[in-house]
Amino acid sequence: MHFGLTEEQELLQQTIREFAASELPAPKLRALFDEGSGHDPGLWAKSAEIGLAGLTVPESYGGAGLELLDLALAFEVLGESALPGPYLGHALAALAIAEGGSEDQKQRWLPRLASGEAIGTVALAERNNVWECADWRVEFRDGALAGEKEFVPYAQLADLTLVGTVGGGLAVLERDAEGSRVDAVDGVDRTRALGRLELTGARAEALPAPPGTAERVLDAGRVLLAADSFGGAWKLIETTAEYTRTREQFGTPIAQFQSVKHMLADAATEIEPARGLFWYAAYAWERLPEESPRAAATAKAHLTDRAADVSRTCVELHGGIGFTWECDVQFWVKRAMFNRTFLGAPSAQLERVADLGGW
Amino acid sequence: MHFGLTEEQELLQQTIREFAASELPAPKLRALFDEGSGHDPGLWAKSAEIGLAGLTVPESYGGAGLELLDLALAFEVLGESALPGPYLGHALAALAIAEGGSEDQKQRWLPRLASGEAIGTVALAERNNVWECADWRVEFRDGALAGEKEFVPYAQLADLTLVGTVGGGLAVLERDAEGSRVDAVDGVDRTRALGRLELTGARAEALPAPPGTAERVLDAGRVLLAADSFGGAWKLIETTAEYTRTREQFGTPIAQFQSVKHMLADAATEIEPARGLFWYAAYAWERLPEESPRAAATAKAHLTDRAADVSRTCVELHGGIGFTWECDVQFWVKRAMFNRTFLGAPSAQLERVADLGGW
Amino acid sequence: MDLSFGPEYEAYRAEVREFTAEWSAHAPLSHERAAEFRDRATERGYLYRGIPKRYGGSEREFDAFREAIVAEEFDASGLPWRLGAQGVGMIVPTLLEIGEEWQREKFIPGTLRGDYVWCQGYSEPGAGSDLASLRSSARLEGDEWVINGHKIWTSDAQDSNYMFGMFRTEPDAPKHAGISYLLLEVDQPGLEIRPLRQIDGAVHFNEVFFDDVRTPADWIVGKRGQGWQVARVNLKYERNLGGGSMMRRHFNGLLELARRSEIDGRPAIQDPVTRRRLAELEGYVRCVETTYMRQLSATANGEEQKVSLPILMNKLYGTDTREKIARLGYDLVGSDGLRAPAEEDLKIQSNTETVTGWVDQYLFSLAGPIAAGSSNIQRNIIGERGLGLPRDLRSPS
Amino acid sequence: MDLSFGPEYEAYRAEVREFTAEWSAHAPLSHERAAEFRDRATERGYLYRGIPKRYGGSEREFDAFREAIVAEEFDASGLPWRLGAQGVGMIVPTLLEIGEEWQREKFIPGTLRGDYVWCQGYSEPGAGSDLASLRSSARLEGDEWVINGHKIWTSDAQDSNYMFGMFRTEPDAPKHAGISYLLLEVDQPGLEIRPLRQIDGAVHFNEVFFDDVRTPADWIVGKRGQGWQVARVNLKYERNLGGGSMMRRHFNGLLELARRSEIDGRPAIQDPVTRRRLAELEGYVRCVETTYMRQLSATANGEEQKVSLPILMNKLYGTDTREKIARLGYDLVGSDGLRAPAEEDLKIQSNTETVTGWVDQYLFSLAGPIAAGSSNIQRNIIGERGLGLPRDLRSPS
Repeated sequence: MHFGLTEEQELLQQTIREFAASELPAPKLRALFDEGSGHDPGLWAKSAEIGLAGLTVPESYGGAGLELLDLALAFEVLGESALPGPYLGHALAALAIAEGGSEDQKQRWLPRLASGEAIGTVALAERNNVWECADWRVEFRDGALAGEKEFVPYAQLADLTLVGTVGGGLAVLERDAEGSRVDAVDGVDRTRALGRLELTGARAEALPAPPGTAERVLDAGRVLLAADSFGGAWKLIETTAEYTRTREQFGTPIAQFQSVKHMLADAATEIEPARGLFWYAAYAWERLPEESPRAAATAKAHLTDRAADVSRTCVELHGGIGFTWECDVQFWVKRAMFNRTFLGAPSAQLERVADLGGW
Repeated sequence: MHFGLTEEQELLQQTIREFAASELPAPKLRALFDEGSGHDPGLWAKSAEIGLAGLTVPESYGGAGLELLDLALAFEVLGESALPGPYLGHALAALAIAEGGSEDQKQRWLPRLASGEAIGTVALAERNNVWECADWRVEFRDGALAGEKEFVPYAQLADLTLVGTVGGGLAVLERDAEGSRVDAVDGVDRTRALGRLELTGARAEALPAPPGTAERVLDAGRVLLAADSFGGAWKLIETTAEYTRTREQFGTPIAQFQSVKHMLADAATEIEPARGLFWYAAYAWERLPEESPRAAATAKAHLTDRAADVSRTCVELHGGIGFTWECDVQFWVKRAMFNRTFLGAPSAQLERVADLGGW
Repeated sequence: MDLSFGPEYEAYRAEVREFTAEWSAHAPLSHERAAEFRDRATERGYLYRGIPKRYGGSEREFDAFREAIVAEEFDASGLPWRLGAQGVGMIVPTLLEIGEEWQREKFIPGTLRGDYVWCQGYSEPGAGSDLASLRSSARLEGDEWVINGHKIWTSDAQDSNYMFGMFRTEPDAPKHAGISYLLLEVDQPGLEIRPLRQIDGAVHFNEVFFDDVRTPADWIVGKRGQGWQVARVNLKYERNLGGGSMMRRHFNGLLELARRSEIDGRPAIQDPVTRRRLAELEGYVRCVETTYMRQLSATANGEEQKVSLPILMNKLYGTDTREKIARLGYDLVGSDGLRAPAEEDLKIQSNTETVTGWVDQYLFSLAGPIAAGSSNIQRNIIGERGLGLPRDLRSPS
Repeated sequence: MDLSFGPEYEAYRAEVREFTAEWSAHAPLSHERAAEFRDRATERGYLYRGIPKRYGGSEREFDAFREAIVAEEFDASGLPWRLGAQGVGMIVPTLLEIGEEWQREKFIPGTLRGDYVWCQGYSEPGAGSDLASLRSSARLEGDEWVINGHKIWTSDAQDSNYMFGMFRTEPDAPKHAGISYLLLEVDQPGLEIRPLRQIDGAVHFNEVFFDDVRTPADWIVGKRGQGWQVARVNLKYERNLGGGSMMRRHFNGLLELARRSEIDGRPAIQDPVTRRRLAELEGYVRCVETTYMRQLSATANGEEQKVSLPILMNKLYGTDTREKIARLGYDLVGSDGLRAPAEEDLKIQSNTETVTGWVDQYLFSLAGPIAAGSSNIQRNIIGERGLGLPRDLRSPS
């Protein structure tokens, strides 16, 4: 029994942490954020070089052959670093093809995804807060897609998009396919771009995925968002602790004011004990499939909600400067908003926790 | 326009405050609490002498002819003082007869209720959290009552009990009527006794009350509980503020620790601005009847919930001693529990607020 | 207790309503017509009741209800009667209370007419909650103050003619005793305004930099070194009654949102958890409303001391309630919470009409516990002035 | 990561389970049989693994998983294996770590067998959070300590043979340096025990009064004036792993309550607001469980430093989660929340079977933020030791 990280996993996190520190110094992150595309091709290419694009792709297809837990640990650090880029959609597309693609599809896409040469994404959401497969309304008939998908990460950039279709199917749509149109969405989180996808007979190819594949993609995504939220929240707590140690008012660092200290202690206590939630959910996704949907929903609801709360506390403790565009705190405030909403808000996830618990 | 108290109202409160201070010194309250009957005949008689038993009874029937707001202001002070006795059920019985009794019933009962010679109560609750008139199941047929009532204040003591019956009727049951049986309930709040009433053909007399009378009795009760909660919570805040000014730890009064100060400030800020809720609900009961049910539900839900929260904070700020039976804080903790539950928990009241708001 | 205004006030309300109806017919008013509207309103005694006629006011007997009626009706009409909060709201009453006669004559009439716009120079990057630690300085050179330093959170700076502010004039005096309260012209060399972008993308505030900025020696309110006391007078006006009707309007916007949003295919207002949260909020909003009524009533009856405690709580309570509204609103917009506030949302503060307006409200509500006296400072004030608790342990500075 | 225990441990679990099944067949065990049961369990290495055989332990190699398996299985069996927390849980490890050899030999074997029951003398009415301000004193007279003073919150005092506690022996030394750690016999003249009734009516604690109570000079643990350091060693054992399975059991009790309670005529577990609150709690309970797993795993792997932060949070987090469970439970009992806890509820702590058991839990949960290091003290510890924040401003005492 081992409920902790291996040395390899700690090394993986360390590698990404160092990558982010060297390749994404604060002014560069700031510039990317202000520019607003949520993407830097050079950064993406370099991150692919250290393996970030293909962590879970099987080694036989050119990936690192790791598990969802490793990917989640990577996302924890992406959250810490607020790394802009198409990591989430890309990872889910790669998981979907590895889990549900034909041999031909795997050979065609996985090596290119693993190397980062191709960028993948997933088109899951539809209007009226639809995220669950059972509610998808996009039609896939005679090899053609019809309908609309909302909030597709990096829709304009992706070389392939896995489109969720009626009945929980997934279809591979290639970039610039005729009958598909992408409109950019002005997203609140500028580290992750979004687009709207309109499908009017676009050619696509179904994944011969076993039943439940789309659900597993959603579950994996929820685990990754939980991990990202954990990393982001913890980073904010550390940043804010440091700020309160140095910011002086009334002749003393504000951390010496007990109410400030207690707000930070409470924030930390909301987050730290939730680390095991995403660990467990990631582990369950690989090893305890019957527990996986509920563990993923629990981790997603709990961690993204707590992270949003903590982000508010951290703005407050920064005082006026925390409310400004120029303060870096906003990156994590807005990532927390994204994480909380994307793939279904806590309210919906909690209802699933109740349902799946047989309550 | 005047949304404040008159001099007469302030004097009324002052009178009751002084009465409680002189007639119910701390050791006596403690003794009554430990003894557990929730009643002291001498105290009741003296409180009737200053008019507490008949505040809203019309002057023509020997009462003070005041309004529900005055009664609520009295209950605020009863809450402050944790005064044990049958005030709540008695006041509601008197209101019910004044609002819905026949002339004969009024003449028979109101003067005796106003003088305190007779004690009245109301039997409203039934099993499974029933409080609303629409859900009452006690049958009244051919002058006889059949069924069970729960949580009847001072059921054993009351000379008359107004029993809520199917369809929202009210029937006057006299003490020790054949076919009625009272079992004492061991209540958590020892300042207010409760009993269970079993009715197997007990003779009673209906009030020829206009439709809606029973609802108005419930609404009035909710206003009074809100007022009692306000008084109790505010008393606890003041007591606790005083305690933190004198209790020393680490060489200083604990009130100097910012987290202690902020907990008290937050508690006070949850309570003080809610004063107008019970004022308004009491005013509406008399003058704006169409707004009254919702205003009463809002005041009941909000104030009894906030008072329960505040009572927890005040125990915490007292430290270990606050957790003991010997610490007076428990009187208000338990009154807050009573107030929150009696006449329907906040959850049920909030649902009514939504319904009555047309949401 | 009597919540009706009575025939006299109802008649007054009808008269005011007739007046606003006439002017509303011509809306929107040009800058000039707006000034004329305010002039007419002042002539009739609707505006500036507490201000002597010689300064441009209507000089009427104190009547909190007439004031409240005018505010309600004018607000409902949408007519441009509220001038900048800094001018009419802060500097005018301050000058009336402690200004020199010539200062009143020079500054008040133009401010009331809307010709003079004011901004405020209080906060500095290093002096937020601890405002008295401010370092922007003014030194007297001949018959002029020469000002250097850096202010922040200055709203309306670009549109302002004048600034009032606190500057350190006695560098050797203790912290609070070294500050003077100065007035100055905004449009002059050495004064640079830099817009400050908020977390939601909107620009309502500025930083102001002073590099040998000048103002006449007698443009000082109060005496040298008494700036802190003057500002306290002034802040009294900033933290005035938190209008109850404003909170109700926000809450009504939330109810509308709950009616038009869907959860699981039915209106969100039918969702049990949403209903519960709304009903809890109804309690808080009603507390704000009734507390406002208590304060209005006490003010009208000259019994303000009876509401001194709730007045201390207005800011904290309002902030918390607004945050609850904003957070529920953000939840109700569902997936649209992924969107950025639109341009139009940033112009109107608290746009309740659009989904992205609620995203903006969520972000904007982050300022609540920070701006105009942080929530933690409010808690100290409530604990100390309201509950009689001792001051915090302080470092020996 | 690997959450399976593997064949070796599963076999061990099977063996333990067989053992408990045998003994459970004879349950409930008499006092004597219970002692025999523990002796047999110790012989097999199930109990007291970390304690040398010469003191009555089983002296096995450190194996956190075997310990956890035994605890889980023994708990599930309901057999009487857990002796008083003060004895086996606190004084035994303390004596092992810093006691004299003769003290270990004299006290440990009897304590492990259940013959010696211990109580703790730490808190005083004037020394709660600020424990080091305690004033109960001991002065050396010849070869005896003479003890005077007053302790509070002493559980099991009536049933105890011995007390360990902190007493001021160096009145002139600074606060923390004037305390010694003494052992003493409970049954002696001058020592008076007064039961302390809790807010819920139960009696689990006592006050203990000392009037020239005596204990031998060498019944001291550590040196004179080092009592504070000894107690810190000791408290380390008090605040050990907060078992995750315990929280899950409480939560399961709440779920059962939600299944059998009704709201609007249907099971409360179908009520949307209740479901939402339960699902939120599921998250908190799972955090407790997984944090426990992290700590167990790290302990087993000798990597405790990796979990030092969550260990600081166990008390606060557990308190808050228990309070959430108790409050929801209290809401679910509805009108029965008007009832007092019954006698049976007061005997069993946290009775989840009866409605009044939940009333008691609500009241008992009031102690959470107070007992064993108040929540505010926990927050200071988390902020200072966990997040590296500076110490509070303190009065110059």
